[in-house]
Formats: sequence, structure tokens, C-alpha cells
Amino acid sequence: MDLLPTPEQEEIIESIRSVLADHHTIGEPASDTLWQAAAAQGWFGLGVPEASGGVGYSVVEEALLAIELGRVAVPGPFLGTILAAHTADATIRESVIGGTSPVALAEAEGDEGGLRVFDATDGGLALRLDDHSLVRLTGLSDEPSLDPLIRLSLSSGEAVASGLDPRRTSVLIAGVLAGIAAAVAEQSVSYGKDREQFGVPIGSFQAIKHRCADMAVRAEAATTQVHYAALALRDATTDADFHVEAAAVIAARAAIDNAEINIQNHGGIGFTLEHSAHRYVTRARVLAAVAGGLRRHQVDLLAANL
Amino acid sequence: MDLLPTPEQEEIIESIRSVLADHHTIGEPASDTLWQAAAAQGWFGLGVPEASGGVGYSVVEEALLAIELGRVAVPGPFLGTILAAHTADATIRESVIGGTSPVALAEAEGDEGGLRVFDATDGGLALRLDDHSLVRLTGLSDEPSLDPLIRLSLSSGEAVASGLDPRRTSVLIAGVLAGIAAAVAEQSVSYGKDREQFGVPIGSFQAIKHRCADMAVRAEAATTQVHYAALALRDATTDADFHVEAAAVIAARAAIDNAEINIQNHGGIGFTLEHSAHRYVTRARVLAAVAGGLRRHQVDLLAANL
Amino acid sequence: MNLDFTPEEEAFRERARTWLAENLPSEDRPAMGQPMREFDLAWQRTLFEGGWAGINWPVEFGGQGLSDIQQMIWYEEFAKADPPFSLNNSCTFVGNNHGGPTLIACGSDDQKATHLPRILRGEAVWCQGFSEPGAGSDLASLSCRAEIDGDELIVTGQKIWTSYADVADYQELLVRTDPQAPKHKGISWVICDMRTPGIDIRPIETMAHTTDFAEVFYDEVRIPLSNVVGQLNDGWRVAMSTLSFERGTAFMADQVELAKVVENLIHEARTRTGADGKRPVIADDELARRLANCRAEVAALRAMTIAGISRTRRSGIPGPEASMIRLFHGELHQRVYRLALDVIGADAFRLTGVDGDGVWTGPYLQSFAYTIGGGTTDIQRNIVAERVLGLPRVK
Amino acid sequence: MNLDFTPEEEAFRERARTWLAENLPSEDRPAMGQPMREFDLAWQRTLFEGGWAGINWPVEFGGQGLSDIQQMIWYEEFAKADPPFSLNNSCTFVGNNHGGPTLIACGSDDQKATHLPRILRGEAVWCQGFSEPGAGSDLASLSCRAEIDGDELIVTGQKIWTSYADVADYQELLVRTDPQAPKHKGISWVICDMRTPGIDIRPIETMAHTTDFAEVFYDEVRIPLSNVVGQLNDGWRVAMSTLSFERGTAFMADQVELAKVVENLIHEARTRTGADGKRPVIADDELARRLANCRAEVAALRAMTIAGISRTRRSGIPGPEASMIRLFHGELHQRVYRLALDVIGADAFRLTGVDGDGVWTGPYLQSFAYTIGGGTTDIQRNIVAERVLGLPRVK
Repeated sequence: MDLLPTPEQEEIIESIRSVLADHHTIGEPASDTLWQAAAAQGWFGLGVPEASGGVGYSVVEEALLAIELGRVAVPGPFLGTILAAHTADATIRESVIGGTSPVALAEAEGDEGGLRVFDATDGGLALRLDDHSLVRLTGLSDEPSLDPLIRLSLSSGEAVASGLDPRRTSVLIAGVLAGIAAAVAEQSVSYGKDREQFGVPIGSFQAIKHRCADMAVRAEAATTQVHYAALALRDATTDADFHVEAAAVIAARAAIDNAEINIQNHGGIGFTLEHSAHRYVTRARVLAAVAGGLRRHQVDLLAANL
Repeated sequence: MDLLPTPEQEEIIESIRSVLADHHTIGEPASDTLWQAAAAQGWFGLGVPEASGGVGYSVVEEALLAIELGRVAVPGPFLGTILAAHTADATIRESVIGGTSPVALAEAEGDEGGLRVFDATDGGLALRLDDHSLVRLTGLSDEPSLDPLIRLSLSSGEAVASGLDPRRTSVLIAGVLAGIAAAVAEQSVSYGKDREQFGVPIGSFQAIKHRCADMAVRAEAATTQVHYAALALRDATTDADFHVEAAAVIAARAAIDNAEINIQNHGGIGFTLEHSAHRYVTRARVLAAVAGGLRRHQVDLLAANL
Repeated sequence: MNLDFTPEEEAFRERARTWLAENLPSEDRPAMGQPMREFDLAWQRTLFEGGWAGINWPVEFGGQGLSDIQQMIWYEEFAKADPPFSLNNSCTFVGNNHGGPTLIACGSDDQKATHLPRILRGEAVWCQGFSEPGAGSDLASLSCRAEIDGDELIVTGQKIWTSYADVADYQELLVRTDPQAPKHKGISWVICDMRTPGIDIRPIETMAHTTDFAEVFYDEVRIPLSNVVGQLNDGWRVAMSTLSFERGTAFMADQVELAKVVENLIHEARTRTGADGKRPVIADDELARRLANCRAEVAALRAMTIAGISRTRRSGIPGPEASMIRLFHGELHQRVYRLALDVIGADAFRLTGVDGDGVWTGPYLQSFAYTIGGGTTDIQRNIVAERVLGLPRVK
Repeated sequence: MNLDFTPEEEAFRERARTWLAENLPSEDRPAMGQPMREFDLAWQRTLFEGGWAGINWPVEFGGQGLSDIQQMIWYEEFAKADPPFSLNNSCTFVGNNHGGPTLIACGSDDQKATHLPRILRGEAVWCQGFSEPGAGSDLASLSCRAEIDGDELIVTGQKIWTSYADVADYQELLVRTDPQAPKHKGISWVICDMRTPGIDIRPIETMAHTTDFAEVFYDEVRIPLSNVVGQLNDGWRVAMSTLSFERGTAFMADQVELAKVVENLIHEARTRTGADGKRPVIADDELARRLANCRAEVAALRAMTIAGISRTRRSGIPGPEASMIRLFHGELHQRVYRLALDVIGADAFRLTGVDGDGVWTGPYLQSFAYTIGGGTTDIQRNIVAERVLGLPRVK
């Protein structure tokens, strides 16, 4: 039993970070070059067996990727695409893994069979978080989005595949949220060291210092539980469902709490559009609430028999 | 409109404080001399009209008394007695005001018509917080009490009077709780000034300092709202019910939060039986929960139409 | 201790209610720029003509000479009248609540005569120039420099977080006039004409997608020495007099409005169907309790505000206790909008503006300013702990 | 990264489970005094004879030489076996988890040979003498004095918060041997025989109505210089080695037990009828969410513990990251028992003991110790912020 990344996993993380650093600036919209680099690096098939056209790693490495995507608040339909790559439909799978069919996330909207879609592409695919099917989107109309880097649309959708594993979805969303929790903790620590007031770095004041300590603890708890849940899911342990739900609950809370406190730690500058702090707040709010989110996970977690 | 005590009310507060200082030490059991002094000072009929044998002040002055009782965590059946003095039954009223019939607080226990009683006297009276009647207690059996200075008993009870005003009960319990919130805030501030570690008073550390500031704000909010609610009740304003419920909610939360944080601010010494800090915790826990307490008040407050 | 309004106060409330019903604009307030300035100034002129400008300003300076209680009554009636704009969200705020009151407290007769009538009559917009990039919580470390040249100051430096700088006529500006003196001792408070050459204004967009804030750059900006308010190098004391006013009634409008927001949110929770598609949101035990707590807290906030007014009435000036109200209000404001996001469910994904009806996400984003602006809650807690509770300042 | 137990670990778990089922005492642990001491020592002897004493102690000192993972497995099986007493609530705790490990790390061959076997065999009880009335969070300012007189130290002063002082044979005692040196430099770590003349023990009753704590007074207590562990005046470093052990596995038992407490509380909420007399408590949305959060948090606590073990395995010693686990655990422990009080409704009025079945109020009162003892959460936050995150120490 070991919960630290292996040297090979460390290399995967380093490689992901380097691609992200080359092709993405926090707060900037999705870039085509990042998407192409991601496809070229095999991110969309990272956890798909080689026999199915993937790279052959597992949900554990996908979770490590999700954490990194969260850390820099990457915009665009990465999550849906990584998840949809596990569809049994070989044709769809191939185009998804190749990056030519980006997959949005969607959930039911209203009583008329409509969908609310995040990161939609016109005429593209979406993963429905409520019934774990893949749909093709039609009739998109955009709405103002709480996270302006996540395109928000209303749409119709026609089912094209089903049967994706909701637990993989939960653990990867939790991964993004844990990455957010960790990134903003580091942002606060870094600002606490650099920013001076009253002749000293503000991180020497206990109010800031203790908030940073709490943020670090929340981030560590979320990240570690995401690691554990991904391992349990990979190994199909009997308590895998439980650990996935626990990861979902703890990561959602850590991301929202840390992201909101991070604004406070930055003072006025954290309230500006230019600073990235708010990007994490709105992203955390969306990912923690989509398809029932935290509330649904709390119910499911409590219902689990241990 | 004015929310500060008048000079006459200041005198009442001073007089109450002086009696309490003479006859009570926090953490000591109820003393007969305090009880007799209270009766002699007219505390039990403070808000009862002179025509009914009382002192002729109002629920406002009763609330000021309740706050003072809370501040020093007075043990014994003071609250029930002050409340029962408003019974329409002249015989009972006379003995209650005179201090010869102490009145406990009680609530239903189980489905068999039994009672749970706080501060019971054998063969004595109790005010039922669930139906606002007065009962005579029989067949008392004691239980270990979370607050060892509040006698906890199971009992039967026979109704002897009814129709007491539940809002007066709520506002006086809120008064005691606001008094607790204020007293522990002052205790923490005082310890923060006196106790030295690392060569300075611990109150110079922001962690302690900021907790003290929050405690002071909670205490001020609770106390001020209790004042407002008592005035609204005295004047029978149309929004009196609302303000009483608001006082009950805010005072219960302030008392529990402040009392628990006060232990933390005191470190090891706050964890000892000898120190009074825990007296406030257990008293707050009991008074905030009796007869449904905080939860019930939250429901009623939210149901109120403004 | 009493809840009674005097007959005069009751009559004032009645008059305010009637007047507001007849005079409140029904059109939306323009979001920015000159149209917004014109809207705000027009409303200020309407107030002035109706006899509602400077309610608690002294009569000798054109105010109504009324009490803080009447000021509160006015805010309450304003909120009840369901106005299409918030009270404090106006470019006339600084003039009415900072600049004007500071001139009343510390200005020369000439300064008062020049500026106070124009503020009340809706003829001039004021903005604030206190914070700097390097001087936020530690305001006294400001470095915007002013050198004396004959009968003028020459100002060079930068300010930040100046609301409505682009539409302002004047600025209450803190500058360092003696760099050798201890940091609190070398500051002066001056009236800066925003049309003076050398001023460059750059808008700052906020996370709530508003552009009210700006950075202001000063490149050898010449300000007559006669524009110094109070004594040269005594600006810190002058600024603190504004601050004490801030702790008094300046933010009362926000507090009154928050009570209305909580009632709106309770209404939202009663009428909106929850996540299960059956029960109303308010049937959720947790959300119901949090709503009840907020309701209790805005009630207590009002009681604290009235207690503060009572205290000021006795002592003449707002005491440091009022900083408890600011701290309580700032965090409560944020708590209310966080709760709102939990109440509205999937509607939280949809961005709205900061102003407007039936909307929550814009004000949620805006709520982060309430524990930062005008002194972070960390600073507010220090003030409460040190000046109200007497805890030691060292470390 | 893997969740696999080795065949050896699986076998260990199986053996532990079987052995515990056969050997766990069924009688209640006496609450205090000699009967408690005898009970705890008898259990330690049983452990020793069964080959379970010193699971992660080196074999050369009589331990089992096993891994931290095996230590954790042992705690998990112990908790699962539904024992009539808590693991850490034993007068053998300090010997097994503080004193013993410190001797292993810093003791002389003679000290090891004398004391380690007696600790493992259940022949000696150790207690701790670190805190003083004036030296709590600021432990290094301790003033209990030890003067050298020939080959002896003469100790005069006072200690506080010493658990089980009344039944202890030895004490790990921090004394000031050089009052002139800087405060961290003049401290020595000594083995004090608790039966030495001049020692006076006065019990401290706690708010949870336990009497485990004591004040210990030293009046010219003579301790052989050979009882100094490590070098004279190097006691701070020696004590820190204990502290690093504390951050490792010493409190793992508490963490494992907390998971069981949360499951018990969920069971309580499922089977108990709520305030409305109809629905089970768990049907309350707020309580259900708080229970779910606690469940998630104990899971994460375990994951963090395993990550900590993984880190220690690579680096050889527990890193400062482990202080995050202590902070998280202390506050979670308290949160769980606060939640318990809300779950049990009117049963909260009834006081119970700290140990025992189906009871909550005693452990609630006891839970206040979890954010104070062994360094308050304020100190833990400082450690996390400064040593893990690298935030500056000044101020």
C-alpha cells in the first residue's frame, strides 16, 4: 500500500505540466494548440486500454491528469472527452481519442427533455451526467455563463451511446476540484510570501498564515482521497463506490472553500477580472454543482453500506 | 427609539450585579442566601404588575435580569420562577413571587406523559416549556446531568395552571444565552490580556485576537436583539413574535459558539473542572436545546410573515 | 430603552413614503459612463428639490439637520419602495457620505461654501483617492507624493480602487507631503479637481464584470495649496474623521437593503421547486435553517445599528463599536449570497448583472468586495479587538 | 501508488484478527488508580506474550520490527474487534509511544537495556513531564530547574497536564539545566523515577469529569546524571525527536477509532427517531449532510495517514506534513462529537462517562482536549504554515 505517485507517474505529471505551461495561460480561453497537443500526447485515451486504441494507463493516471487540469483551470471540453473515450462504440471512441470529437458535459434542463450543456461544440457530442449516455447536440443557444470560460448552452440531444461509468465521471470531476483546491492554496501561500504590508510579508500575520494552513489541509485531504478513490476504482475493490463518493464530497467542499478564501487573502487585487483567483471560484462552483453535484454525492455517500 | 439602558435600568443592572457578586461564585451550587436575596430584591416579580403583587417593571427589565443571570451562570430555578410569577392563579403567584415556591423548567419525556425536569424541587412546581402550563412534580428520579449544576430529573406532573406566554419564556431564555455569550467573550479578552506566552500576552496574536473580535460581535448581536425583542414584546408591536424568535435563534448560536471557542482560547486551563469555562458550555447546550430550542425557533422564525 | 418613534419621526416616515411613491424613477439606472452620471445627479437634484438631500447634515450647510434615526427611516422607506437601483451604488455616494462630511468636520469656510451646496444639489461628483497598490490594509504607508511649489502642490504617484473616477469632478485625495516624517504624520488630505492636467484614469474590471473601479495616475498634477483640508501634514487625522463617519451611518443603506435581500431570498426558496422536483426549496432542513439564521442576523444587524445611533446620540461621535457592525454586515452579506447560490440550484450556472430583479449570481460575485473594500475583515477584526476590546497591539 | 497489501501484511491482519478475537478482555477497564494500572499492564503483558508488543519497534529492542502499515492494520483490527476500551486511553501509552521511542532514538545502551524491555513486557508505566503552568504553547520557556550536584541533578519546580502521574513508575521530564543559555539550548531530557522523594502529585479534574491529569511538584528531587537522555542541555532536540514520532504513528489509533465513531453515529442517526416523532434523525437534510461530510473526512484522514506512511518509508523519518494530519484529526474529532449532540436530541442533557457504549456527552466534553493537548491547533497551524508551506515566522 502506497499513496505517493510512482516515478513513472511523476513523469506523467511533469509531462502534463509542461504541455500546459507551453500552451495555456490561466484566464485565457481554450486554445487550439493546447487541444492538439493534448490529443498528440494521448490525454484523451490516457486510461483507455491499448487494445481499444488508448494509451493503456488507468483511471489513476486520468485522475492525475484531471488534477493538473484543475490546477490551471483549463477551459474547454477536456473532461467530457477523456470520459467519453471509454465508450464501447469503436467509431466514436476513435474520433474522441484522436481529439476530433470534443465531448461537452450536459445535464437535463426543465421537463421537456432539454439539456444544459457545458463547453458545447456545435453539432458535437456531450456526455449526459444524469444518465451517463452520449448525445449529439442540436439547436444550441448560448446563455451567459457564471464561468465565462465555460460555454453554457441550452440544447437538444440525440442519444448515440450509453453505459459510461458514473464513478469514473465522479472521480475525474473530483480530481479537477482537488486540483483547484491545491492551486489556490499555493496561490495564497505565494502571495503571502510576496505581498508586503506594515513592513512585513502579509503571510507573517496569523490571520493569513492560519487560513493558508487550513487551505493546505483541505487540498491535501481532497487530493489524497482522489488518489485513493481512483486506485479503488482501478482495482475494483468492494468499497470503490464509497471512496469515489467520499472523494466527490471532500473535493467539492475543498475547492469552493479554498477558492473563496483565496480571494479574501488577495484583497482588492483578488477581486479584479485580471487576476485568476475568481476563475477558480466560478469553475469550482460549476463543477461542484453540476448534475446535483455535492448534494447528490452526500446522499449517495451516506446511503453506502460499509 | 433608543436601545441603550436608561439610567434607571443601569441602576437595576448594577443592583443585580452587586447581589450576584455578594452571594454567588461561578461554579458553586445554588446558594440559599442568593435565593433569599433574590426574593427580597423582588427579582421573581420584577416584571409583574404591582397590582398583582410584583415590582411593576416589564419583560424588558426581566430580560436585563436574565442576561445578568447568564453572565455568571447562576444555578437554580430562577428562570422558571420569574416566568411562573405571571400566572393568573393568585395563590400560586404570591408564593412564587415570594420565593417560597421555586419553579423548575420541564418538557415532555417519552410517550407516556412523563416529564424531564431541570432544577426540580421535590414536590415543587415546574413550568412546562412544551404546553406553557404549570405542573406540580411527583415521583422525581434524578439522572446524571450534562450541566451538573442543573439538577436533571424524570418525573410526573399534575397541571395546576396554564396559559403562560411562551414568548416571555423564549425571550428570557435568550437573555440568559446572550449573557453567557457576553461573559465568555469577556473571559477570553481578559485571559488574552493576562496570559503570556512567547514573551507577550496571547491576545496580541491574531488568532486569539480575531476570535475575540468575533465573539464580541456575536455577543453584541445577541444582546442587542434580546433588548429589541423584549421591548417589542412589552409594547405588543405587530412584529413582536418575529423579534422574539430572532432573539432566540441568534442568542442560542452565539452562546454555544462563544462558549466552545472560549475553552479553546484558554488552552489546558479551560479544560479543567476548576475553571468556569465549561460551565458556560454545558449551560448553553442545555438552554439552547430544551423543548426543541434552536431548531424549533428556526422553524418558527422562518414561518413568520413579515 | 424604547422602540418609539416620535410623532415627528412618524410624520417624516409618512412624508418619505408618499414622496418616494411619487418621485422614484421607474427607469433602470444606466450601467456606466455619462448616462449613469446624469441619472445619479438627476436623482440627487430631485432629492434636493424635494427636501431630502443631506438628511443628517447640519442645516447651515444646506442639510435637513435631522437625526440619524430619520436617516435610517429614509433608507428603510427607500428599500420598501422597491427602487430600480441600490442606494449606495451611486456616483453621488462619496460626496454625500465621505467628502461632504469630511469638509463639514474639517474644511475651511471657503471650502464648505464652494463644495457642500454643489454636492447636495447634484452638481458635482466626488470620488475617493486613498488606496495605492502598495498601501491597502496598511493605508498609512501611502507614497503618492506632493511637493510644495509656491502656492501649489505638485502631485505625482498612483491611486487604486477609485470608484467612478471617470465621471468624478473632485477627489478626496491623500498624499504624502512630508516623506521624512513618521508615516502617519506626513500625509495631507486635499481636494483634487479631476479635470486638472496630468491625471490619467484607467478602468479596472472586476470579477463581477463591473467597471466602476479605476486606477488613477498623477503626473505632476498641480493642486492649489488652498485645497488642503485641515492642516498640511495632518491628513491622517482628517481621514480618520471620515472613517469614523463610515462607521456611523454611511453604510446604513447597505444594511437596510440586506434585510430586503434576505426576504427576497426566502420568497425565492418558498416559490422555487427543489432538486427533487417536488418539494419547495424551503422544505430542505439545512437551507431552511440557514435562511432562518440570516433572517435573525439581519434583525440583529438592525438592532445593533439602532444601538449605535443611540450611542452616537449620547457621545456626539460614532464610537469604535460601530466597527463591529461593519464586520458583522460584511460577512453576513457574503453569507447571504452564498446561501442564495445553494437556493437557486442550476440557475447558479447563469451569470447575471450585479443590479436587477430576481438575480443572484452577479451580486454573489460582487459580495466578495464586502469583506475587502474599505478595510478587509482582518483589519476590521484588529480594530474591534484593539480599540473596542483593548487587546494589545504588539505583534 | 497502490492499495495492495503484501501477502505478509494480509497474513498479519488475519493473525491479528484471530488473536484479538481470542484474547481481548471482555471486562470493563477500571476508571482509575491501581486497578486501572493493573488492567492496562495486564493487557500489555498479554500483548507481549502474544507477540504484539512494539509492533513497529526494532527487533533488537524487543519489538516486532514490522512496518507502519502493519501498525495501522493492527489498530484497524483492534477497532473492528469492538474492544471495551480505547487504544490510546491507556497508562501504557507514553511508554509505548513517547518514552520508549525516544530512548530508541537517543538513549544510551544502558538506558535502552534497562527500560525498553520493561515497557514492552508491561512492567513499567511512564508518564510525561513537559508542560508547565507558564510554558504551554511556548514549551521552550519551561522553568523547572535542575542543578548539578556531583553525579546528580537536583530538580525543583512544577509540571502540569501529566497523565497517569499517580500510577507511573517513570517520567520523561524536561528540565532547565542551563538558565543562562538561550531558551532552547539549556534544556535536558531526563528519566525521572516517580518514587523519588520530593515528588508531590495533585490530580486535576477535567471538564469531562476524568482525573487522568495531574500537577507534579518537585522539591529538590535527586535524579542520577546517568538518567539524562542524549547530551546535557540537548533536551530540546531529544524532545523534538519524540514530537516527530508523535506526528507519525502515535495518534494513528485515535484516527482509526474516529472512523468507527462516525459509523456508530450514522447508525445512531438511522435508528433514532427525530424531533418530529416520526422520521429517523437521518432524514433531516442538514444532519444527513453533516454525517456524510464526516464520513468523507474520516476516509480522507485515513488516505492522508497512508500517504504519510508512504512518505516516511521513503525519507526515513516522518515529515512536517504529518502535522497536517494532527490538525485535521483534532478538529474533525471535535466536529464529530458536536454533530453527535445534535443527533441525539434530548439525550444530550444526560451526562455519560468518556468511555462506554452508546454514549456521547462524555466524549463530547472530552473532545475539547483534541484541539488543545500536545500543542493547540493555533500552534499546529503555525507549524503547517511555517514548516510545510514556508510562510515567514516573523510576527
